[in-house]
Amino acid sequence: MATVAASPTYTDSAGSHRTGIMDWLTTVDHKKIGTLYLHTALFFFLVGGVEAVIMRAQLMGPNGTLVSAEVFNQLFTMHGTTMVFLVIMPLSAAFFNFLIPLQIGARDVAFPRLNAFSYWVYLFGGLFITIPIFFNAAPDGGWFAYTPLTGREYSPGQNLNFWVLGIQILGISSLAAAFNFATTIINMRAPGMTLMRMPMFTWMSFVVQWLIILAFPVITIALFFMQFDRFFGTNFYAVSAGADPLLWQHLFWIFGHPEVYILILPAFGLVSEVLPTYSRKPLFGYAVVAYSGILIGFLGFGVWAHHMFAVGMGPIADTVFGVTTMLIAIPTGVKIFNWIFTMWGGSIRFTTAMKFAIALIAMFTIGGISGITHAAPPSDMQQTDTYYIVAHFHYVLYGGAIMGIFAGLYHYFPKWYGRKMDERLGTWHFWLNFIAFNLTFFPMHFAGMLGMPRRIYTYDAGQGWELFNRLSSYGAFLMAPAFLIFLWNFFRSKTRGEVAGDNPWDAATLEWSIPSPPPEYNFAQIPMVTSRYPLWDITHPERMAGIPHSAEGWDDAKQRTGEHVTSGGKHEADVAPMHIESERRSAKELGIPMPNPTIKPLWVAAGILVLFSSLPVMYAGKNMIAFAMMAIGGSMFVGFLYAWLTTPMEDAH
Amino acid sequence: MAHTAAESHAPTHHYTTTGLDNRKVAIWMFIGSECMLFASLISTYLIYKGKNLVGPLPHEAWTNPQTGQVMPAILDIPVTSVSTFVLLMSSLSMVLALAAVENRGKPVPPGLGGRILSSSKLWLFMTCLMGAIFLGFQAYEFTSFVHEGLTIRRNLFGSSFFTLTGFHGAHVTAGVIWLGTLLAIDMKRGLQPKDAVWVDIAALYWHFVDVVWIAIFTLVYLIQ
Amino acid sequence: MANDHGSHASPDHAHEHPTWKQYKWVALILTVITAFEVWAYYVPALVASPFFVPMLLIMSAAKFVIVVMFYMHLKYDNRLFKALFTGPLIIAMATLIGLLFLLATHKAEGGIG
Amino acid sequence: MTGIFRPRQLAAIVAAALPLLLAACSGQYPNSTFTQLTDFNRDANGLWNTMMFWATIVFVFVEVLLVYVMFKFRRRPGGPEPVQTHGNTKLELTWTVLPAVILVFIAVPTVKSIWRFQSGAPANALQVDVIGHQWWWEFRYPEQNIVTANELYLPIGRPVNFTLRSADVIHSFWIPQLAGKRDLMRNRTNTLWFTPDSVTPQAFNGSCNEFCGASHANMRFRAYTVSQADFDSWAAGQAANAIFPVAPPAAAPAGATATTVAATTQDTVAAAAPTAGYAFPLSELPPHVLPKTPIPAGLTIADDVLAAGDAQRGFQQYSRSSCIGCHKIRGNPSSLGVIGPDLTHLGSRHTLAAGLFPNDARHLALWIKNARKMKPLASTSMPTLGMGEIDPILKTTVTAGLGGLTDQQISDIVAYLMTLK
Repeated sequence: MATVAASPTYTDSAGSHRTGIMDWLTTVDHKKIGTLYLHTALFFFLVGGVEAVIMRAQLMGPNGTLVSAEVFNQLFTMHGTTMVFLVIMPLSAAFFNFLIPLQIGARDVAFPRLNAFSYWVYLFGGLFITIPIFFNAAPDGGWFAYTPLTGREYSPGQNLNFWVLGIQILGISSLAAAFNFATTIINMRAPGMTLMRMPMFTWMSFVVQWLIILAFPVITIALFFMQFDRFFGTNFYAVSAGADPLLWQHLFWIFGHPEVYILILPAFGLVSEVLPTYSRKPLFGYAVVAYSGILIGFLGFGVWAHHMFAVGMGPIADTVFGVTTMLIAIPTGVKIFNWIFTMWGGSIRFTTAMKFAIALIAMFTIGGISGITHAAPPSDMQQTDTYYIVAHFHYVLYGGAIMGIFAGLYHYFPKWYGRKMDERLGTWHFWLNFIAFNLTFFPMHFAGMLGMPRRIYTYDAGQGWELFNRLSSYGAFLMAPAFLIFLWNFFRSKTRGEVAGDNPWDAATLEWSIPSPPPEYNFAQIPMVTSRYPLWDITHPERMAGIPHSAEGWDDAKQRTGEHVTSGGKHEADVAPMHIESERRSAKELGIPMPNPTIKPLWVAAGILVLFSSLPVMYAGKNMIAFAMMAIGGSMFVGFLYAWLTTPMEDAH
Repeated sequence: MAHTAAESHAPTHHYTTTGLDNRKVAIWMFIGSECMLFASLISTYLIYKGKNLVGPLPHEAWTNPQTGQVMPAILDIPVTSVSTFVLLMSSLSMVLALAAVENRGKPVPPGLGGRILSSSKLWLFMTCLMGAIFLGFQAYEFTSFVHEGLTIRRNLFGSSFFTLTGFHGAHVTAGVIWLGTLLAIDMKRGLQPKDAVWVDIAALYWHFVDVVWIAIFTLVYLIQ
Repeated sequence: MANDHGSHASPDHAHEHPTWKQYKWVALILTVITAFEVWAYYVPALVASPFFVPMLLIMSAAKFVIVVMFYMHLKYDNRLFKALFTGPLIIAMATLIGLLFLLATHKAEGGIG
Repeated sequence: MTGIFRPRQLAAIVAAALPLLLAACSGQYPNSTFTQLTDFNRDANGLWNTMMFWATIVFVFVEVLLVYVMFKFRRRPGGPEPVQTHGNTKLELTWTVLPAVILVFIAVPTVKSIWRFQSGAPANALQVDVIGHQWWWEFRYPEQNIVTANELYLPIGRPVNFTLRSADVIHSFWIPQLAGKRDLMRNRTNTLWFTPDSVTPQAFNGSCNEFCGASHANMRFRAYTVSQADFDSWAAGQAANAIFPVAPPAAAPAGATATTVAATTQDTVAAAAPTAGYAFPLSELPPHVLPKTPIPAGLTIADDVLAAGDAQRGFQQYSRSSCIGCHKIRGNPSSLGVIGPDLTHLGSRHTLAAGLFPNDARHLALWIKNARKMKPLASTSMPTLGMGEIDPILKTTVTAGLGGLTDQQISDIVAYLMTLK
């Protein structure tokens, strides 16, 4: 009788056997949604990369004439926006989707249809913000869009409209996904999977979801102000009405600094999975790594103004934000040492994934150190808005986030597709990428400290910057083939890679205890977890001698729910002690009910797209068309949302 | 009890790690997120307080530059006090609606009071009604401000005031629609204790919108 | 059935909810505080005193806490919910105070003469 | 496997980085922030050195440790199963506390430096108001009653206090060799002070460092540190009204116009100082201060036309052109605009268009002819004036009806403007 209304029982639905394009458009399977995220993000990676290469070509020598100032400004705005919102965040989201349920022993995320919705909103938002560049109308105010430059008075064109609305759309996607994953991690863990037994990737993801939940509302409001200013003539950033030019900057960086951790922490999580696996040792100081992740996230809300030392906040604010920024170095340094000591005494296998993981440690250290130098405001006044900063954050975001994501891709590819990526091509990719990366970004340190400002489309000859710019451009030109090798390897290995097996790397966490690629239901029986490395309990009991085991969590669950411990709506019989599942059967055979595929989330997302698209139309003075679009978009949104919410997720028995 | 055979065979409560319902966990995180949203809006309002180049002003008399006329402060405290009271009382009816749904199937306490208290339809309706009254007051306030020359474009106060209270009003509107939907379901098939979590999350949202107004009423209307 | 019931009686429902009596009292207290706040607004001596703003802030905070504790039954609910709410609330308040400190100083100028 | 090559790669990078670092300190880097020319930079560089000292230690320690671990613990065929460790409280405590201690060594001088340069300038500081415009710099010396643009003169040995404001969007004021940058914005007044105390007069490049729109890259300026005496001479010259060559020669066209002009110039001369003030000698400018921006293709003016420019005609032409609506020339009663840069002593400046071009007759002529082509979106208010030129913003051809000027008229105006020393 206690069936909860919104959670009817699972059943094997007729709709789950759709194939082809409809299968992808209607899927609510977290693994497939992860795949969609992955491919879309790789596409945008290519776009952002092309933008970067054009910029480097322009800057290769002084007084370059390849592109105009207007085009260059669009390129650097879109390069930043693309890489942050359309590449690194979605690549992380691909891993959240694919990995979190597998790592915590769940059959899906907490809200599968909301998950599909997040993806479609991301895709539409990404296209909305990217397509204008083909019409020379892309946003051109920088990824930070400082007011009053981005207000209607100084940027009267449509360009910035696409930015402010596009980021707003992408924010909806990120927030929806964050509520979903945070709920999943809090509530969908297998019996015995206590917080301190969660795989480190899940831990870092958990911190990231909180950062999104708390940081995105602030940018949402800041964007609403900008939107209102641009479309309805309000005064939030209108300096002529007495507005404070720093309001936007503060709101932006209250979001923007946590955003940096949103970008880097998933990569930290991935290398925390990779390093122990290829060192054959558990993560050194698990608890400290987890806590330092939380601390980084928490401190991340108290340092935003270090992006603004040049605006003249006064000595008190400079002191406070300088010191809190330095404090962040402590938990970050702790992580670096814990990773090195994970490898210490291990038996290290240098697979491509491992190489990328080690590269992250080496390169992120450089980015971290240069970060300290601009935690000191007097020193930062010489560094900020120069190429030194460009060097710094590329060491953090490319040397950190991207290297970590590559490590994760090589590591998890076999689980994702059942085949390994080619190691020879992987080695080529790694070395080319590593050399090109350093060649591109290391000279920028010098260019910056020797006086070269950021965001300039041209510079004069004889300023002492020629050499560094030429080196950076060569590096960028080398990075392109490295990425193409990766893409070739990625797509080729899907069908022609070496068949991997369930646990090709001899890893320790739940996702490796099931077939590769995982069946749609993930776990035929939900495993009972009694330790931090449940799979090594079976495959390498000798490694687990010193690691605490207990029935904690499992006992709690049993006690709380009486005799009826179930998981994912299953009977107790479906929960079993930790085991390896290599048999692949269909959900139907096993009697595991799966949520129905549905296209409604896509339509709701499309409604949002139409709704937002009406505003640029209105801006162009076509009010009647705009109102029509609003009416259509609004009714699509409301109508399909109602249809979605009133349709049960699964068929009733 | 009235259950189909199929249902009684079916597995029962979804297992969750914490034993809590997913939707309740999610709504609380959503509310946490909303705290940041309203904190940004309220900060902006407070930052721009007293920075206006032209009137109308919230608490101070101001001179109309066109006519040279001295105009009174624009905020109407008595009217807003009434709408604040209405919104506070809607929270009371909301908790009663939830309690009525949770207690459905249990014996109704004797007397008229007991019958009234156990009517979820009545309390859902009252909550919606009070929400609508609040919105009516807001619509009246907005139109009278516009007549007095305060538009969203007029000055910093206009922009930040209309946006802050407008965002709150939009939340109330969403809440009224949400509760209206629950009311319609209640009328159609009767909400049962198993549906209580739906009413519960709507109630949490509604109360949160109420506490935001408590903050706005003090910070915007009362503090000068 | 008994088992079903048992599993339904998970911690988030197993507690005592406040009763009608409590609800009534809460509503009364909220009304009284609000009435007092509005009254205070019309006493010029009070408005001019340095206690006016802190007093209003405290009363408003009290109303806030009462609604959250009783109407949102956070007092009776799972500890997790308290954490999910108070954590973000603290960060939000700290951000608000930080912003006020940082941005209170700007002056609107007519323009560059 | 290939992991063995990594250390070599790392070593190669470190080896490659060192000479670059050394080279950075030598003279071929004219905009280096590593100078000792002001108290500000000495302070910032002291801080930088402290940080680099610790950074080097941390960097070398971490990377060497990493490389050592990679060598020592790589998997060998038949190697033993690793000894399992999963934490060590003492070790972890050490690498939590040690960085904290290092940070104290960095934080203390940081805070000292913050308070030193943000507690107000010394009382004897020279006051300079900087106003950022899209995309040029306005410099005002309130005590000396000077308004100039894009070129800054600072006396050696005296602290200078900049008051920074903007007329439009946010800009950032930076002379890397003298001090850190500060933003300029509306509704907020910023300050920055330092003391240039180099021994010899020097010339520096400055730039805008906050993205401020299409021509952000072209918002440059020059700063000259000169002796107090030269500064005083410069200031006296700049404070005076424009000097314009006295009465037209005898051969000048007679008539009403000439008479009025003569009358006007007489007044001008009466009010002006007899000689131009000091200007940083062109011959002593280091190469990096001389702009080398190429002239856009298709924009020319004939040499003979340019050479035939007549200052007297130019004066008349200027005084009835649209120029006067935006530009001010003190001493020319019709030129009262305030939107564009003050041109009173344009001829004393070495650069043009916010440091983009050398200030010579040819560049000035081309600038007047088609500024919007010379500098992308130079400004929506500096129009394209050359007859027959296509306006890159309006996409229209300039005609006489639109106030277009012939090459001859432009050459005359240039001749006039170049006399404004």
